[in-house]
Parts: sequence; C-alpha cells; structure tokens
Amino acid sequence: MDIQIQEYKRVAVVNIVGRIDSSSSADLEASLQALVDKGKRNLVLDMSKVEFLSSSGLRVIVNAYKACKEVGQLCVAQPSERAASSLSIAGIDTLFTVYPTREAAIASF
Amino acid sequence: MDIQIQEYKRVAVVNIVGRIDSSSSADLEASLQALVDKGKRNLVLDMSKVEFLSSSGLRVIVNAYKACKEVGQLCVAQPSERAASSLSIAGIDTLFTVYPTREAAIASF
Amino acid sequence: MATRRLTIPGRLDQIEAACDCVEAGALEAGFDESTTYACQLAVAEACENIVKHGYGSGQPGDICVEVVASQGQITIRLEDSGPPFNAARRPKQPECDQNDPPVGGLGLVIIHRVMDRVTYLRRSGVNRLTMRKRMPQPSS
Amino acid sequence: MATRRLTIPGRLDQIEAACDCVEAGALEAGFDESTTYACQLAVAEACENIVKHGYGSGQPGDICVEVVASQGQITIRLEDSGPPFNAARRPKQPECDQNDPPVGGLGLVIIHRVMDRVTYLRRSGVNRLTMRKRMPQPSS
Ligand SMILES: Nc1ncnc2c1ncn2[C@@H]1O[C@H](COP(=O)(O)OP(=O)(O)O)[C@@H](O)[C@H]1O
Ligand SMILES: Nc1ncnc2c1ncn2[C@@H]1O[C@H](COP(=O)(O)OP(=O)(O)O)[C@@H](O)[C@H]1O
Repeated sequence: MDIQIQEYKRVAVVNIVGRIDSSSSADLEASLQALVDKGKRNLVLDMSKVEFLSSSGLRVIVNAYKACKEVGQLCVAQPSERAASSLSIAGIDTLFTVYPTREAAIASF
Repeated sequence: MDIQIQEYKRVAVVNIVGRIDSSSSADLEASLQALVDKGKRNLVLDMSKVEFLSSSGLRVIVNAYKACKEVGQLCVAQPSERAASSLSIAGIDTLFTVYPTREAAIASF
Repeated sequence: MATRRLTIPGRLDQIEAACDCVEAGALEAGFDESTTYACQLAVAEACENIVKHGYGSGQPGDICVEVVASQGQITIRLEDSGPPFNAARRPKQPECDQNDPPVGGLGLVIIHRVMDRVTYLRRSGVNRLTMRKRMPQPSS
Repeated sequence: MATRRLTIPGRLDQIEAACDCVEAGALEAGFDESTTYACQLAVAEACENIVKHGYGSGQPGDICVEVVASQGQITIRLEDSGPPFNAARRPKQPECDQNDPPVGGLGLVIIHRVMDRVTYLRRSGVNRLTMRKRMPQPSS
C-alpha cells in the first residue's frame, strides 16, 4: 500500500494505492491520525487505486470518519469497484458520501 | 472552440478547448456572462486545452475577472504553454492566480 | 474438479497468499471478477480472525487452506489449531448508525454476506471452517 | 528563402488561415514552437485590427498576406485597403492594475512585444504593414 497526501487550504486528499488489509491498515491509520492531529477534518479518500479493502481497513476508515464528523467530513472519491464492493458487503456504504471524481469531492467542501 | 462547464457548490470550472480568438470570443463571453448572471463569482478557467489565445479572448477574460472580483475570484488552472504565453506577452499574467491543476484551483476557494 | 492446498504461517502478512489461492480457484470455477473478489475478501477475513483472535494471545500456528473448484462453485476450507471458535455462527449485522457507526465486528458479517454456506467443525484440537460459494452460470 | 502568399477576405473567421501561413513560414525558418506561436499571435492581432477597425465601419475588403522565411528570420507583410492607420507606432504598455486591468488595447502591445521590427507604409490607398522576427539560431 502506498499513501499520497495532498493538503489544501480547506481539505486534504488522501490517495490510497494498493491493498488496505490487516497487514497495511496500521499505516493508513497513522496517516489519517496525523492529519486529524493537525486539525484537518475535511478529508477526501481517493479510492480509485484501492485493490483490496478488508474489515481492518474499514475499521480505520470508520474511525477517521468519526474523528472528523464533529467539525468536518470524511468523504470518498471515485472508489474502485473492489473498494465499493467492500463498503457495500460490509453494509457501511451509506455512511460515506461518495463522489465520482476527486474534483467533485474537493468542491463539496 | 468548445466550452465545458462544471458547476459545483462554491465554484464553477470552465474548460475551454481550442482557439479563443476574435471569431470565437463571443461564445466564451456569453458562457462566462451566464455564470456571472447566475451569481457564480468563483470561477476556474481550465486552460489546459487552449490552443490559441488572442487579445479578443484576453479582453473577455479580463472583463469576467472584473465582474467576479468584488465577491469572488477568477483564477486560471493548468494553462497550456500557448495560453500562458499569451497572458505573459500581453503583460497581464500577474492579474490571475495560476494553479498547476484544476484540483488545486478548486481547493483554493 | 480441481483442488488447491496451501499452508501458511499464521501471520497477517501471509494472508494475501490465501487470497491468491482462492482467486485462482474462483476463476477456475468461472466466477466473475466481482464474485471472485468477494471470495478473496471472505477468506482474508477468516484468516485475519484466526491470526488475531485464534493465535493472537497464545501459541502461534499455521493455517491450512484448501480450495476445491468445480464449474460454478468453490469450497474453501480453513484449518487452524487455535482455541475453539465457531465462525459459522451467523452474526447480526451491526446497524449503520451515522452517529455511531460500527468500528469492529465486520469480519464475520462479510464472511456470511459473501458465502452461501458456512460450516464449522472442531476435531482433535483443530478448527475446521468450510465456506461454500455458488455462482449462477450462464447457460451455454 | 521561401515566400508564401495568401489573400483572405477581411473577415474574422478567415484569420486562422493567415496564422497557418505564418506558422508554416516560422517552422521553415527554424523557429521553436514558442516563437512560432508568438508570430501567429501577432499576425492574428494585426488582421483582427484590420477587420474590426479598418474594414469594420466602411467598405469590406481583402487582406493580402505575404510571409518570407529564411533561416532564423521571417518577414510578414500585410496589405489592406482600409483607411490609413499606422500600426507601426509603438503603443505604451497599459499598466496592469489589479483593480482596473486593461480590457482593450492589447492587440498593438502584442504585435510590438513579439516582433523585432514593425514598419508601415501607405501607398495608393493601401496600408502595408511589415513585421520582422529574427530568432537566434543554434550554431550548427
Ligand atoms: N478465530 C477466532 N478465534 C477466536 N475468536 C474469534 C475468532 N474469530 C472471531 N472471533 C471473535 O468474534 C469477534 C467478531 O469478529 P469479527 O466479526 O471478525 O470482528 P473483529 O475481528 O473486528 O472484532 C471477534 O472480536 C472475536 O472476539
Ligand atoms: N487597422 C486599423 N485601422 C484603424 N484603427 C486601428 C487599426 N488598428 C488599430 N486601430 C486603433 O488602435 C486601437 C488599439 O488597437 P489594439 O491595441 O489592437 O486594441 P483594441 O483593438 O482592443 O482596441 C484600436 O482601438 C483602434 O482605434
């Protein structure tokens, strides 16, 4: 898994590339926590390059969602079919606003 | 010239494809005016696909800039080399904030 | 009918190999991309639970993976030597409340959502979890 | 030394043809892409002025374009039969004030910024504007 972060004035975009599973979810957690700790609470997760997303990854994402939701929002941009599948199989797809492009996600804030 | 407009909550992105010259600038003017009339004053001009930009086009853009600047801003995203050349030869490149990507332009609002 | 067998050490970084084995079986069974992915996800969840909850606190051990594929169907069998745990018990789907969404307990939900039949057997200190998935085939 | 000649009706939608002619000449002169573009821009501005200000109110007419290219240099000559206008007079660059930026008067600025030498001659009811551009060539 590789994580690229682009920080803008009002929003940070986290591009996650590869597998988010039990052996990599801690890295994602650390990256998201660092943003939250810096006060970034408007987060876009670009999931277009996510190849695998297991419940460990979902847990990290849900936790970040909770950390953001009082003052901001965590949303999802252009999820890959597999990422979208995982969200829907786990029954948590209703939690996130999903945008078809990064741009639309960023412009929503 | 072809104009594609993407309207978001806080910003509208105008993607201009082709030649902006004396025979097409009126179309651009009409598109920008329509946005301004709707109250859109945060505009991003995506100039990545501009192939030619003459003073007629510059006049339209400067007029739109003026119409936006009291309550919003008109900025430029990823100008093609030719578009950037025209702005600089005409000596008005300092007027616009230029962003390297549409995304960065949108996130600036 | 083709059978694939694989034994992996009970470690998180080994689970991907179990996924690959299931992928090969699912493709052989003629599953589409989305069903194949769902099966990989289910086996990843089952293995993760074995590593974290089964072997987590005590003695580490292996996971034996067996994937049997025939046209339109795969059966995945996992064996581990952790403490007894019946993963075939269907969990209740946690409610997805916007204000308090579930942060755990999704692994068993995923397994049962994806698989058609999940059975559990404990014998001679071994947990055996059998998961079956059928996919309607296009009539040829 | 190659000469290209072209006569276009004095209409805005014809100007692109003049640009194409200049482009061919500039490429033949060995100009790089950016200098070539600048020359196309300059000729577009000059033609636009002829159409709008020269022919705009009165009798319509043609524009004769001649492009002479030699290694590292092009000369563009435009002839029109509009009222006398000396476009070789160097304009002053309008100040780019953020609060009141220039919305017109950029055409002549562009012509003079791009071209090295601009000369004007009025003879027998014809405006002749000659614009030259040299580009330093890589020594071979
Ligand atoms: N192989 C196992 N051995 C022991 N306990 C298990 C095993 N698998 C699951 N469990 C128990 O079932 C619970 C629910 O598992 P699961 O749905 O995967 O969610 P999570 O792992 O996020 O808690 C676990 O918290 C654990 O207590
Ligand atoms: N060919 C021409 N014939 C008559 N007047 C001209 C001609 N070219 C330019 N002008 C005059 O010079 C002015 C400045 O021209 P220019 O710098 O191209 O800006 P603009 O066309 O935007 O006014 C024009 O407004 C016009 O009054």
